[in-house]
Amino acid sequence: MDFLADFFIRFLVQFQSPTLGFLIGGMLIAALGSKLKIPNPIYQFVVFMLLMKIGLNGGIEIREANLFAMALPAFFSILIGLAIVRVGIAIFGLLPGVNSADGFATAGLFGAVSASTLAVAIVMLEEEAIAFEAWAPALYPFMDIPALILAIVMANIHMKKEENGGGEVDVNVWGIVKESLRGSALSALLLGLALGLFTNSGSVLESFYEPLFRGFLSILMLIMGMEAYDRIKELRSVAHWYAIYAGFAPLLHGLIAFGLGYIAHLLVGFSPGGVIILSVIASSNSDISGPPTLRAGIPSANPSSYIGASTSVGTPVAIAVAIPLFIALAQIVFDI
Amino acid sequence: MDFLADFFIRFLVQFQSPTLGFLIGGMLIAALGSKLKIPNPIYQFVVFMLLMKIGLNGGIEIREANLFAMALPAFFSILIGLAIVRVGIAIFGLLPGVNSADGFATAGLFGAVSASTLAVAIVMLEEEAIAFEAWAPALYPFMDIPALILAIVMANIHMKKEENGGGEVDVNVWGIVKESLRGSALSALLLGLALGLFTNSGSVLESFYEPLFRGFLSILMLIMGMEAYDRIKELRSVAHWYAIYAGFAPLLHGLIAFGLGYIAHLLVGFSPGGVIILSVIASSNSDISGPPTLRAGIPSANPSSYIGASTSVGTPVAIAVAIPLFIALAQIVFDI
Amino acid sequence: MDFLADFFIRFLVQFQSPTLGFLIGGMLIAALGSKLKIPNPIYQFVVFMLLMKIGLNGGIEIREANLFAMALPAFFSILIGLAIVRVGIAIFGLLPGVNSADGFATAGLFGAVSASTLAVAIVMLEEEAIAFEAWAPALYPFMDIPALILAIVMANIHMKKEENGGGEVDVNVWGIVKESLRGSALSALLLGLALGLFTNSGSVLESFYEPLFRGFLSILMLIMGMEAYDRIKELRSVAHWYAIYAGFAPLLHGLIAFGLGYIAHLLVGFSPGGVIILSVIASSNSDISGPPTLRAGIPSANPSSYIGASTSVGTPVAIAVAIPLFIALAQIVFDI
Amino acid sequence: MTYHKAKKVVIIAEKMLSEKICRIIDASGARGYTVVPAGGRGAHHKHYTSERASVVDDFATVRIEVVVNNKTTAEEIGNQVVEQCFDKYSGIVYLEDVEVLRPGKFGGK
Amino acid sequence: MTYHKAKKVVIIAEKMLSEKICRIIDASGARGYTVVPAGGRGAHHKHYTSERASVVDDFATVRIEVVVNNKTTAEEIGNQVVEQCFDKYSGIVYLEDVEVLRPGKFGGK
Amino acid sequence: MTYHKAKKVVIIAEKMLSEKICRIIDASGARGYTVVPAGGRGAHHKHYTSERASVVDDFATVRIEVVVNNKTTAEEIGNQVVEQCFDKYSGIVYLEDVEVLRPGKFGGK
Ligand SMILES: Nc1ncnc2c1ncn2[C@@H]1O[C@H](COP(=O)(O)O)[C@@H](O)[C@H]1O
Ligand SMILES: Nc1ncnc2c1ncn2[C@@H]1O[C@H](COP(=O)(O)O)[C@@H](O)[C@H]1O
Ligand SMILES: Nc1ncnc2c1ncn2[C@@H]1O[C@H](COP(=O)(O)O)[C@@H](O)[C@H]1O
Ligand code: NA
Ligand code: NA
Ligand code: NA
Repeated sequence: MDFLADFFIRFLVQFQSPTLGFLIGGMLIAALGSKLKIPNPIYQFVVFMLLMKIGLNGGIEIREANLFAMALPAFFSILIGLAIVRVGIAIFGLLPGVNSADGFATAGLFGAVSASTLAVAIVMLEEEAIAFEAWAPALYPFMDIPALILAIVMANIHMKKEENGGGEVDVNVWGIVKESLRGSALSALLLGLALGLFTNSGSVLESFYEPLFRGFLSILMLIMGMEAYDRIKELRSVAHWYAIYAGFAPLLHGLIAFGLGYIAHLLVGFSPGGVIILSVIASSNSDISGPPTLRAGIPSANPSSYIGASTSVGTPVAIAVAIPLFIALAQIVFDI
Repeated sequence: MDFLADFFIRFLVQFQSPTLGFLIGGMLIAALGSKLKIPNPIYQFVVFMLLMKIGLNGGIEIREANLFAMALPAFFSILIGLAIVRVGIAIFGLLPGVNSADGFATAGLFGAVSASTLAVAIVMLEEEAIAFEAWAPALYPFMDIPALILAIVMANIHMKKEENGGGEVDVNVWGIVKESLRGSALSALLLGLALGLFTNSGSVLESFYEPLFRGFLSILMLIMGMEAYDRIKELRSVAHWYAIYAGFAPLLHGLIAFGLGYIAHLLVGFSPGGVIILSVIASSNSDISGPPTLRAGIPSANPSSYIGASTSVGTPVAIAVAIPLFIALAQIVFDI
Repeated sequence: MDFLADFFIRFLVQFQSPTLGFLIGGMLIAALGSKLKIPNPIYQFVVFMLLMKIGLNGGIEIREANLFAMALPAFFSILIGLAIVRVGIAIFGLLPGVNSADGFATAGLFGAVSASTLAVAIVMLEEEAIAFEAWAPALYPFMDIPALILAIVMANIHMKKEENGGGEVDVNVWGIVKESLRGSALSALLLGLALGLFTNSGSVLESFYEPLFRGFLSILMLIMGMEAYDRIKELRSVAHWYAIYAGFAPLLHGLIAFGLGYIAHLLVGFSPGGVIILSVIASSNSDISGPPTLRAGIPSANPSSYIGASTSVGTPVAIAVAIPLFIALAQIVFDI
Repeated sequence: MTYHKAKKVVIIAEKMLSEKICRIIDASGARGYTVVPAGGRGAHHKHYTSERASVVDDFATVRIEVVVNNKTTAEEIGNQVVEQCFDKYSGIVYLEDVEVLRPGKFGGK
Repeated sequence: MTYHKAKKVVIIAEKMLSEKICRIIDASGARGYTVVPAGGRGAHHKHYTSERASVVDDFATVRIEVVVNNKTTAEEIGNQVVEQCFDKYSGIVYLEDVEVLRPGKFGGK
Repeated sequence: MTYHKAKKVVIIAEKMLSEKICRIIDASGARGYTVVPAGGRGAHHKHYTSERASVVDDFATVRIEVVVNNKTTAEEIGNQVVEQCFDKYSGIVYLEDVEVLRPGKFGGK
């Protein structure tokens, strides 16, 4: 009982966080019909700034890191990404009225990773003064890419089977990897990592990317909030199952990752903060690079179903529920 | 005599303010035909940043404020907004060669409030270290909305009378209120207020919105200066009365507000800084949300007349003359 | 030998500079096909911010400067600009397979000045703690404008001769001067200078333009890197001579300027930092205002040849080779 | 594949009217429309394109095009837009002949 | 100067298809094309114009126009685009008659 | 309401020419024009759309359209633009038949 009370207090406190405030504020003003809009070029720049900062930070600190410690969490990330997709496809297969292509795409999107959710988690951990491995955000592609590949491959095998009773399926796996890595979000993250690793970028990080990080995140949250509300209309036009899935999947996925992260904690000393990052990565669903990759890979899927579910339900739940939840859980489990 | 000398010295000193410098610089380079342009997305973002900062700041400080003290100034704001419109319409009614719809719209625009002028006043007061009530910028909508409503209602009654000798006029007053509140400027201000009030947004304010405030204001001034010059051509194509009105109205309106503000000072202890803010709000004329609201509400009015008058004459006068004037006046009247 | 060893060490160290890192990173991700893009409005704003900062800084410090000391370096700048163009035209005249109009335009572009290269030089000098005259960046137009004028005038004389065996050529010289000064880069620089000189802009410089300078420069470098790679395709479609010229001209031009700068050092005490700035200005080639001016002035020249050579080869060489080279040279020559 | 005759309606209007115009199009039975931000000059005054900072963004113009598979629907859209919007606000409408594949995609009432 | 009959092909499609469509156009022998970012609504869902922050930028649409000097090339471009792109993705194609000066500039196979 | 035959001129040109072209249009007696920022590829080189950072913004292209109520004015605009602008700079011009309501709005000399 004490656990639950404790948990709820920690949980509620985080609702005063400005980050969540901007998210909810964005939904609210969209719902009230406000004409406020953040221009698209600003949005693209904000995303770049956030990922460049995360990358630079990681790159600089990785220099001193023991990268062997990364092996197990990276392996677990791949596992989680694949598991989420398999489980998701299985779930959608059981649901009535769900177009199979849409199910594959939605499962893929929830297996993939959201850069904005990751950014929020980093800020929240800093606020709570919970340390994490500098390379933890670099687990992102290890979960993201396998999930997208698996979803697209399985969707194509399925389509082929329906069309001509099976036979050769050739999916360009390397093409998907390349397209993922070339997407604007992963590109910025990896470029930042490389620059952090190979150049003396500490000063530009400290004087520019670092101080602007939280502010730009607040703007990103406002945009995500407005989009979440705007997409609800689209979500309504498709089966309700997507919304229901999007509501509980982030928690389920995060819990799976929390479990595996705990094992990594025991085996290789993966830090509590790292476990939280891993859980948040798992509970997040891709908002920037995932959708175009899936649109290209599973063209028969209706974007309204997977983007609606992800933007309107999945991301708000991941940010507003999953992050505080896994922080609170870690605080209790690891007694920090 | 001493008063005047004192006044002129204070007045001239403020011309060295970088804020005015950027405004005048903008006019100058536009006049010289420079191809420098600040992209529209940047402009929209700058306006958002300024109003979000003013809102957050107000929201955070309002928590401790005695909101009862706001009642009288708020009431006076409504009064001033309505008075400006009535007086403006009366003036334009007397002038020859002024299209009546244009007169209604111009009076409405000058009754409404400019977010950029307000931002300049806040910076100027900070520079002069003159304190004001945290809620003073929140007087904005109390003057803005009634002024717009009155101008649109009176215009529509007038048009109907001309068309069919009077009869029922139905103006959607609630529609105008909604449209005003939904405009990008008021939305940002009110969202900021709410976030300041309900979330722990102090840190993001201090680390992001606050330090960027003055810089973004300098950019906004540059844009306003360039626009002021560009619109002069449009202004030339309409009756000169608009320019003449726009030249003296800011001072007249500010003086009315200064008088009422002084009464509020005596009755409920409204601070000298608050009186200045009230005067500046009154002397300003709406540049962001007012024009579209008036365009929708008084479609027969020619935007060139009211926007030309406001952007090319009214706003520069409000910023470059009215603000230093009312600061100097307050310094003498309140002996600060 | 010691000189060379010393030189190479200094030279290599600068490759760890984040500024160069972002430039090379930009080329790399473009080469890898990344979809990351910095939106155009952000690019335009970044350029504005950098030049406004350089201008404000110069303007503020020029107040105390002895402007007579500027006379000789300014005169040398004009000389260098003219010499670069004459030499360039002579070189292209000797090369086979080079369209004459293209040769004139390329020579003009390399005589003109790049604002971004100048910004990098300023940051590098600050990093190395090498002082320079506050007015040194203001040498920019003294080299830029004469170079553009000479190239356009000579091109037009040449065209006329080919067409009708000579005769009157009338080139609107004053028109070219005006167009150059009105370009977005020079406008921002000169506006900044004026504001720095005539207003109390120290606080807005310190609180906004100054702290964002290095960060925005990193973003500009990323963009320049991506563009450099993208334009290589265009460069390939024209004669190889442009690329070869663009590879060695920055060093040659910088050396000429270094020599004249050294003379100014001896005669009027021009500082070592100032000599470096002069050399970098000479080795740079115009990327923002030069191309449109040349496009208008020499319409028969193919932009692919001169822009390709400048963006893909000239600018990277100027930034990544010439700047470290002239810093290292100055450190040895002036023993600083 | 064969091409079928169809009609295109182009409407150039102030941005603030775009919602109303889209409603008229939807009501006509057209299956879609395409919107492009534009600038320009007309009888009344100059509109800037959306690239340049303009204090009053809502006064920029948009260019809306709709392809429908019959003349009547096209003319009806044009009439409605002129009647409902262009008595008071600036804008122009014109029709053009086009040829489309898959005419089923371009329904009209 | 005299004006010559020519054909214009207009293609409105999701941004992510634009590279593929440009390849089809290049292959057809056309000498150029013009691309404008657009928004709109079609059978499937609404696309925002590129002005407003949209989390998924690639789903915005583009309007591509190509002028060619003969009907066959125009029809061929339209056919190819529909076959290769529009079975799975959203978009429309239509042709129009235009008149051009200097027809040599608008080659077709 | 009845529709009247009219002509549309479309000009695609480098941005730096747009002022000159607008002056030609104004001089022709046309009552307005509409400008849209564009990208594209032509005989000479590729132009980016205005969305992507491009070091040389002036080389982006614009698409200008003008509707006038008679063929002669349209042809005259086309001729003038080709003569005065397109000998040295890139660009294309074409005419189209359109139908307009309220032909008075589309004056020509
Ligand atoms: N003759 C025309 N040709 C093309 N576009 C026009 C024409 N007249 C007006 N427009 C467009 O319609 C908008 C409003 O025109 P107006 O109602 O005449 O002010 C202008 O900003 C132009 O973009
Ligand atoms: N009838 C139409 N008229 C004009 N544009 C259309 C039409 N139908 C579709 N579009 C455009 O084509 C895009 C994709 O349409 P769809 O394939 O129907 O989803 C839409 O976003 C519109 O921009
Ligand atoms: N055949 C064409 N169809 C459509 N647009 C074209 C065509 N040719 C050229 N353009 C446009 O005109 C611009 C300049 O073309 P050019 O003069 O051929 O370099 C290009 O960037 C395109 O936007
Ligand atoms: Na996930
Ligand atoms: Na007012
Ligand atoms: Na140079």
